[in-house]
Amino acid sequence: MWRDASTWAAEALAVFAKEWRCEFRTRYALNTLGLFAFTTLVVVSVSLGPVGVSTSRGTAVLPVLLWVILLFSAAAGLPRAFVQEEETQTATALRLAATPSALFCGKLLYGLTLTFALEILVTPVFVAMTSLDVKSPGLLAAVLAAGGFGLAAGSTLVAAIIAQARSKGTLFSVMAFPVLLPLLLIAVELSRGAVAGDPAGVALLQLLLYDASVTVAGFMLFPVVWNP
Amino acid sequence: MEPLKKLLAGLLWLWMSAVIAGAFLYAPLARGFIGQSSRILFFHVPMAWVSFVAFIAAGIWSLRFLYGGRQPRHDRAAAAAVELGLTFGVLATVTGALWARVMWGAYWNWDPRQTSIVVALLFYGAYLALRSSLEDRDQRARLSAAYAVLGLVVAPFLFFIMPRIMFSLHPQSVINAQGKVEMEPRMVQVLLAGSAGATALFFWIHNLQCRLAALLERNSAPLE
Amino acid sequence: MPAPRLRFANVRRRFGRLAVLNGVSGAVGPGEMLLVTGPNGSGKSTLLRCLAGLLAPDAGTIEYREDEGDPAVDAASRRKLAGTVSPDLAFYAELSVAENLAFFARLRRTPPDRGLAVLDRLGLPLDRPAGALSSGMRQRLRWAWALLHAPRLLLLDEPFQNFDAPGERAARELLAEHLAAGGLAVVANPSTLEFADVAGRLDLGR
Amino acid sequence: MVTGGIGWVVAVNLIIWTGLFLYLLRLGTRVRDLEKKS
Repeated sequence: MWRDASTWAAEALAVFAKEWRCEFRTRYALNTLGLFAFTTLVVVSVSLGPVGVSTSRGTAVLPVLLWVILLFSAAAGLPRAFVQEEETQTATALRLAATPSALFCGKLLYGLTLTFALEILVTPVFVAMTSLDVKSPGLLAAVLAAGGFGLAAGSTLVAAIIAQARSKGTLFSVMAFPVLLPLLLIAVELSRGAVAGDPAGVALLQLLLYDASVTVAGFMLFPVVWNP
Repeated sequence: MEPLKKLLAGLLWLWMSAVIAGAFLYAPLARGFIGQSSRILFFHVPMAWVSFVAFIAAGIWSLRFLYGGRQPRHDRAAAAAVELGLTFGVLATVTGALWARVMWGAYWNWDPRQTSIVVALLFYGAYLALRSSLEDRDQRARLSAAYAVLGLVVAPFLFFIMPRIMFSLHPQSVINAQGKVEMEPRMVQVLLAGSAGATALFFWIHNLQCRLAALLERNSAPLE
Repeated sequence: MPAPRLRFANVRRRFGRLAVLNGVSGAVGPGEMLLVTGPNGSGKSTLLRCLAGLLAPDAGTIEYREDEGDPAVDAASRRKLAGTVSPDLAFYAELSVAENLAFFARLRRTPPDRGLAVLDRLGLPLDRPAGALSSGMRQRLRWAWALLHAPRLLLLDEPFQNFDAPGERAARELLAEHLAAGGLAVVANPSTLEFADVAGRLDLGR
Repeated sequence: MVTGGIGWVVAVNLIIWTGLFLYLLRLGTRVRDLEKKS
């Protein structure tokens, strides 16, 4: 029977591949999102630039700004994954063909890779522009990974919910930020620790716990959100 | 059935009256607080507790809606619980700010506990925003239920886990000792009694609100 | 009369105050076609969306069995099993026709060649982006997409819309072959369709 | 704060609480009547 022609994973990977193939054809995320991230980055560092930031205040302020840039860039790019499906009406064909959990997994993988791409793009430039000297870059990378994972997981589920509502843009920020704020507050604290060279406390574990619970909630709730 | 309800109502009146009297006359003042200001705890904490109970109840009603036959009454119950949770949440925030004003001269200092309750209010405010932006009744019920169930992950994290993380990450930023207030037995009794009474009050008001919502829906729905 | 594989009984669906479906019933057996007619807005598309599992009815039952003794499948399986053609089906504009079919074939967990074979019969350039297709071409792509996984149940909402003569002839052949092979079909069309063997008719006109 | 003051505060609170309580009771009866009617 065709049912076992390919597994659940192949379906998820097909969705993931489709997202990036469409992305390379339109270059939407790479262009607008990349530019969005850099404009916020420039605005931030220009405002700090001439005055400069003393190292002590720097370690307090700069991690906050980094995560603000990442949050807003992700919030600009991630909802598109579902909003566009509803707007171009491709959602109907997708609803009929795809297994919900595989679809969510594919979209989540796309969100993750997009967020990590953003982080890899923005962070080095941010560190260079603000001449931030990071004592333990390894920890910073770990925090970026865990924080980025949470950003993508939370945003993907909320995007699926608002895609079927009217005022999508504003609704996404209103609904996503309270979910992402706890994650961000911890990520900012850990990033400060990374810059200052403190060891990662239990907070990194709690960050991963939050990531895991949001992801599990995502997989459990997505079928209910996606189907009638 | 009627007399039992009257009896229960009377009992609740008596119970809460005792709590109010106890808060001012029976319970001692907590050490290290200015004047009588620590007494606000007997009202602030129950309100914060009830708003947490309301948000969890909303999540549970949403689960019952989603996986229990998609009955509209569960959706109405969840929405009513969120509305009440927000009301108690705002009251808790205001009493918390008043108390912070007395203790440290500032209504707001983004103390970890203040941060988490505000973010919770933002989350459930977004729940109401979502409900108002969806016209189709079934879609509104289904999508808001999903968000409320997500709240079952977010709310406990906000109310309990995040403050601890922020306290541990920032020992020196602990501006108030609320995190570690030494409670004498009498204070604990009044606090628990107040929380229990407030929870009963919540379910009473919630019951009335659900029945009202049901009436509204029945009158507005076209006759079959 | 062969045992019906698809049976729906007093399906109701309301949108706000508008009761679109008021207790609609019907049954379709293997090799049979049910023709649903009625003026625009009479609920034809709503009924088909309910049958396809895209819309949950307020009341009523929908039962579909793939084979004789099978238990009735739930809406989620019906979504995956049925082949649907409807005007609001759209595809990824930036992907080519072939890429669209390949993508949905992997979702349907089936090789894409059946869809490509249908496209040959209907005549559609494979490498043109789906966004650059005329409405007639898009309708052919919908047919190829619907027949991709050799469904036994076809749900066709205004299936011959935008077709030119050759397109419609080819599509009618595909439908006839589907029915001859024992497949089921529910076709919704505003006006009655002259069609070889229409087993049942359901007029939703008031 | 002379203890008399505390007494006043308690009295005011009790009055507010009783007012809310009676309001809820009245609301309850009105809802019951509406439910009986429709």
